[in-house]
Amino acid sequence: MQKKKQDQQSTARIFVRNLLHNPSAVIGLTIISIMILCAVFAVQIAGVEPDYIDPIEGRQGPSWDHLMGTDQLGRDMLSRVLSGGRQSIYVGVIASFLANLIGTVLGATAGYLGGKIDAVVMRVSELVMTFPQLILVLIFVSLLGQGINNVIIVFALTGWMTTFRLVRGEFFSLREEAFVEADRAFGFSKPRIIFRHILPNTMSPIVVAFTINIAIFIIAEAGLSFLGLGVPVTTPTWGNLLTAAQNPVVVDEYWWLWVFPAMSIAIFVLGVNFVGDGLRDVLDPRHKSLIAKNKWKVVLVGRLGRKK
Amino acid sequence: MAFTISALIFFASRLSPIDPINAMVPPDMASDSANLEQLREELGLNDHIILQYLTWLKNIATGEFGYSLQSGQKISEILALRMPATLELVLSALVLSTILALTLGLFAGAKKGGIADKLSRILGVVGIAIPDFFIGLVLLNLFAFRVEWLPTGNRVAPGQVTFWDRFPNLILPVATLTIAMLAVLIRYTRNSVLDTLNRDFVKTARSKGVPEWRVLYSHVFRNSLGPVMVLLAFRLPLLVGGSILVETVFQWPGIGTTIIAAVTASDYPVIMVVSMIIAMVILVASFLVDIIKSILDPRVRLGGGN
Amino acid sequence: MSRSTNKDLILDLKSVNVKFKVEDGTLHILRDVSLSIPRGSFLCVVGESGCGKSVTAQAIVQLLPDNGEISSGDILFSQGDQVVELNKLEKFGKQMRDIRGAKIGMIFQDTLSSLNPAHKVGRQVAESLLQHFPISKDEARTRVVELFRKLGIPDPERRYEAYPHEFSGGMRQRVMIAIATICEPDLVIADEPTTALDVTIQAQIMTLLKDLQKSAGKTFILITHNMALVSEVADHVAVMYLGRVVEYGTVEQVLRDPRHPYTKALMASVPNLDADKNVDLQTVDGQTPSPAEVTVGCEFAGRCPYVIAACTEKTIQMTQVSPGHDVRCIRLDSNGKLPVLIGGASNE
Amino acid sequence: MRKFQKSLGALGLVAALAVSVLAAPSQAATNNSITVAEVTAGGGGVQQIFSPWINSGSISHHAMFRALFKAEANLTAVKPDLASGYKFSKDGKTLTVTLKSGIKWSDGKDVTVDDVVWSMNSLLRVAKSNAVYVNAFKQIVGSEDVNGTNTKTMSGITTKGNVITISLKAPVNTFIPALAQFMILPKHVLADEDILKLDTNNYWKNPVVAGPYKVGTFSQGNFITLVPNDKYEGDNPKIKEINIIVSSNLVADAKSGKLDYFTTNDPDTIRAMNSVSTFKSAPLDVLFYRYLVVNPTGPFSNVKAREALKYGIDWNRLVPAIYGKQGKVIVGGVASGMPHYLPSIPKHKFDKAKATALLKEAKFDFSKTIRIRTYNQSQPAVMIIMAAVAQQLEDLGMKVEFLPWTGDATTELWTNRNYELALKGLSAFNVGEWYAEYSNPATFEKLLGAQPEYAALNSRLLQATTLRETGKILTELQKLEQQDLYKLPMHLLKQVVFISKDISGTPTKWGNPLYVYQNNITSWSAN
Repeated sequence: MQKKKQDQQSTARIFVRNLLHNPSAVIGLTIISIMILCAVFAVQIAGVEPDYIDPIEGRQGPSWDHLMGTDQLGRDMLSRVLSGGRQSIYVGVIASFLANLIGTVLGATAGYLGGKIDAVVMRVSELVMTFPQLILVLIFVSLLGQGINNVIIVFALTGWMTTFRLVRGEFFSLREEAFVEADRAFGFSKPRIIFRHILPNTMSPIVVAFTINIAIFIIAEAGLSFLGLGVPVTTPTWGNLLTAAQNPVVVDEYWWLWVFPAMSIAIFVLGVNFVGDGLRDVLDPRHKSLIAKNKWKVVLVGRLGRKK
Repeated sequence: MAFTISALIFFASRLSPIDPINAMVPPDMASDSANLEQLREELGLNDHIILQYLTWLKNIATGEFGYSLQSGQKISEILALRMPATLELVLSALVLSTILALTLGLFAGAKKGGIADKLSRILGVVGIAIPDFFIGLVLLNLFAFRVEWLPTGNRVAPGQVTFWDRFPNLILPVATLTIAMLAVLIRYTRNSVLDTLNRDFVKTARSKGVPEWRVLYSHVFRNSLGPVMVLLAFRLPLLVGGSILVETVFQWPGIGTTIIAAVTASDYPVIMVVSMIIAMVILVASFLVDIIKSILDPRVRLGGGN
Repeated sequence: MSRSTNKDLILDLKSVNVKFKVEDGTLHILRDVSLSIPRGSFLCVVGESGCGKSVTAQAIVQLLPDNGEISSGDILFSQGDQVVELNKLEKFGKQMRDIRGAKIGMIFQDTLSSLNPAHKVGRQVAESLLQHFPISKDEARTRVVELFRKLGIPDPERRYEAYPHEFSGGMRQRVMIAIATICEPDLVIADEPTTALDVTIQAQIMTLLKDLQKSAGKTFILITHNMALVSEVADHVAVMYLGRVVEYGTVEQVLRDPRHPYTKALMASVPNLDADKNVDLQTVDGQTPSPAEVTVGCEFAGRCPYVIAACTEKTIQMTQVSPGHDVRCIRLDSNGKLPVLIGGASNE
Repeated sequence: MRKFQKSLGALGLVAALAVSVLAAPSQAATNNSITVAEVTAGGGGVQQIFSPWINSGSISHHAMFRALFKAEANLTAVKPDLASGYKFSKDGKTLTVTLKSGIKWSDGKDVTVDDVVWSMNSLLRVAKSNAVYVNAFKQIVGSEDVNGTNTKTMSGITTKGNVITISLKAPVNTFIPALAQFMILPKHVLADEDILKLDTNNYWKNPVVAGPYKVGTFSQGNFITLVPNDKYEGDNPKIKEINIIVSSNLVADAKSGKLDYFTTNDPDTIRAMNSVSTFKSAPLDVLFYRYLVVNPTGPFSNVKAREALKYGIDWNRLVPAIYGKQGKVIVGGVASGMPHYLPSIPKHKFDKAKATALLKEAKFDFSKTIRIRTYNQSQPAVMIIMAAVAQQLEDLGMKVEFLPWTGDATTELWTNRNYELALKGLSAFNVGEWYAEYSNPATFEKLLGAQPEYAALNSRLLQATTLRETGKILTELQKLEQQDLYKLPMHLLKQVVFISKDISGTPTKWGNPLYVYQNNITSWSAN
């Protein structure tokens, strides 16, 4: 037990060290950390509450007083964009967590049990996957209604397939491994084998899918809110700030009302994707500079693998 | 499969608390309550729900899609009107992005670290981080408002008769959609080309002294096409679903804007029909994927493998 | 050791070094590889997997992977009266391409992946012909069919139209041979052509290659790790270990009278050359070190029973033990013999 | 008189009650051509010509359809149109209307009294129609016998030659203005169609009409081109082509000369149009109310809590911030400056302490979430102002959730009633309509229960024949309204007409663009 703990600690340490040596992960983590800090300290940075109304200062372009300008009610855009990150990131992270949960449980079950259950879940995932996601989300929204929690639920229900497929694939290959055979021989229960023994070995794809889903959901939230069907407008999310752009006059004359929120989304998503790429490299050595490694293997090692 | 989907779609929509008659005719716009009852009867809303479902199925099968709650128009008419607009938009973007992605992806894969490679990598990373409607808004702002080269939206303006008359209307939405699709497609093509380049038969081709362009064109390209084509086939539902956000930005009278209107107004008959058609297209698309695979790869064609 | 350019030599490798760039640095894959191949000879390059024999083949025709390059040395190829420095030619330039396929044919190991699955085999063979000769497609077809027949491919006209996956492994290898020889090249390099095949087919293919060499007077380089093959077909043998040629000579010299400890070990691991024709060179004690490890002196020192301190002090040079028989070992006495081991640590 | 639930939603669509008359610049100079774009739910192009029995007022209605009378810009005075004149009996219960002769439909058939009688009866047979007509026609004797399930006709309408006699159950002082908005449709074309679903009939794609224009080209989803109707008996219209489009950007189109005429109430569009020198503008004082419907069950059951809303929200700052001079803060149905305005009603004044005190007095339940709702597809400006209102209510200590409704707002408002405050708009003919809402059984009475006091006053107002009597009733209504505060009035909103300076012959006084009135469309010309 003690030893296991130590092992885990050192694994964690190696993981962190590798991550910090991975340039894309470092860039991504830096971007994300800065943006989260900005979101948390939005009011302190902007010097004004995001909801403070000052009609006299309305519709002003970027200036030293208002770095990102002001909206029609004279609310400071810097403060709104920075604090807008809070809910957007919250939606992305929670929805991604739930989607991963669904995907993992289904993937583990289907992958371990195989057979009919697997075939059915696989079919469903195929269908959900090919159905244009936004339309699916819209249909769900029209059934569930609007609201931040509904948006999260909808994303989770429509976004679990990537994780599902990855986990299922891992389970397919792992279930024949020796340690699983041993578990079965010991007579452990299925849930115990699935979730206590095999699952920890599939963490890498789950973690990678988690980050990728965050990026996807943040973009989806923006689209949904842009259409006026996302998070209630009283919550300033990046997507809700973008609704301003539904008015062509705003697109034309008040560019700062939509360019800054959109840029924030793009930069944050870029950061998340960088972290995702970094994690993939660090967690899964098979993916690590796939091409160079493969060539080197083909050229030099040839059938070395078989010898061992 | 199709039946399961249809039942799901139908009964899910019936969970809605909204009385379709009320949605069609707001209470303060009703001439007489007897008229509403008559309408309810005519629309078959008094029948048993199973009967309604069967009627709906029968009607769908015969192309009788019912009426929109919102406008009262026949849904078949709405589709006939909106579908060509969406097809025009999405097909153009699909074709354009495929050509661009294949070309760029081929060059990128062929010369790693070259200009095409750098360009496509930047596109691949940045492209998926930017919401597609934002691309649309930027293009709109730049080309329609700042320099006023292109129209701000709509599909056909008065006086525009031929396709070329209204061609300028198509440019911005197609460009937006193309850029948005390009990111993923280019990543895919590039990786596929790189994979193919690593395969042994490329070495064989080179060992014959075949020039590099020929190696790329004749050997690499064709074998890289498979996965890309499969990806494309899976985009087919877009042909029905349209690209909602892009259509919204450019006021494009397609299926995308129809869905938005239907969802915001809980216009269930329209939502149901459109989802049903998309589901059908998905089923067709998966057949198509198999066909494409067999055309590109003779091993599949002969049903064998090795 | 002769280093002079000789008209009788079709190919002359002089101290060729090949390096690969990988994520963590540079791998020195080929070290000072020198090989002189007389016209009309049949050379076998043997060694364990990872010793650099395939890289040698790829270096000759400049088809190294993108991350590999010839860092120094010369590869001289004589074309009639001319001697071309292959390594000075542009990798995908016209001159190099005119040599590839036309003057030097290549046969690869994995026939299924080495043939384009989307093209008909006939077209793949004809492609080479059309590339190098100004002939019509019909003419090319006739010649391909003719060659197919010669190579023992049944029903060649119909087979012309077939796809690679419709062929058996042996038939595919015949197609590969057709690709490599359709332009009548002077030199054919076969990189483990029979590894993936079963024993009877192996024998057929080897016979085919040998016949080709004899009848057409071509030069063959066969890269293999199967010692049994060597004795059957080769007239010259080069033994490679970790990027270096450690022993070179005629087949009699090397197989009957191995001098280098590694070669000795190899031969010992094959109990009877005729007993089992399918023995791989994998039973030498110890692990092959990674090319990433920087070593001074003899690379085999770590596994060598004859090792002394001097072995790992400086680079070991090739020495001639008898005419045409070179060995890279400092433990040989003036007669070119290894000392007798005391204590029986040796495999002998 | 008119409910505009639907059009409020439609208003949201881009800047749009945008009836944009526009002309491709090249054509305008030479061909004298213009186009009309109608607002469609769902965006993207012109879907159809809407039945004027549901809402009238778009340029296509002005140009193609005719009623018995034509309203003046103030919408109350009328001039003859299809009818040459009318006469009320002394008791105000019998109306005789004489139809002009020699007027023809665009297919060459005569316009007859049969068309008029058929149209009036059919209005009661369609499923969906505007309450203005329904309310007026329900006062005709025998109207209760007519509905979509039978073929009966109203016994109160009789004809003799060119004269139509209409018998009313009681006098209705808005009957003539209502008739001036009621477009007569051709019986010979429509009699055999499914009248219940008239609004979706194919007729609207190329209607047989009596007005100066008819449909030339109908490119569904894109635009409609109207051309002069050669059967029209009046002067030939000067503009030979009216193109109706939906503009995706009014300002950009106006600037680039693609657009000649539109009306809007979107503040950002109006602001941006200031810089377009090729256009002139006319702000219109229309009776367009914006107000909050307060759900009297739940947290706002106490009138003091409702009163707190007058002081807890800074209306005098918010409304000008969004709408500038276009918006006018009001405290009741009769705004200051209008006849019969009651100055004794206290104005909205931001006083947080007073609001807090009122809420305390009302024992306001701060634990309940206050659900603020609005129409889906509301105008951007509406969303902004309501978001600010929500913010200020939160400042008072309330828990607030602000969302647009998905689904039909009317059902939500009156049937589902899952809200505390709901934004509503009303485009009214006259102030009477504002008060009539309180006792409408299909709407407010569902929310509030029976309102006999309002009902009695409203019925008296409808029948009032003198100014003095009207004034007296309105004063009582204003007092009653302040007592109950079921509606929290926010502001009136001006509509602005923008028209290219190239177009001449337009009326000196514009009317409410949501209604049909004499806008001299035949004498407009472009140069």
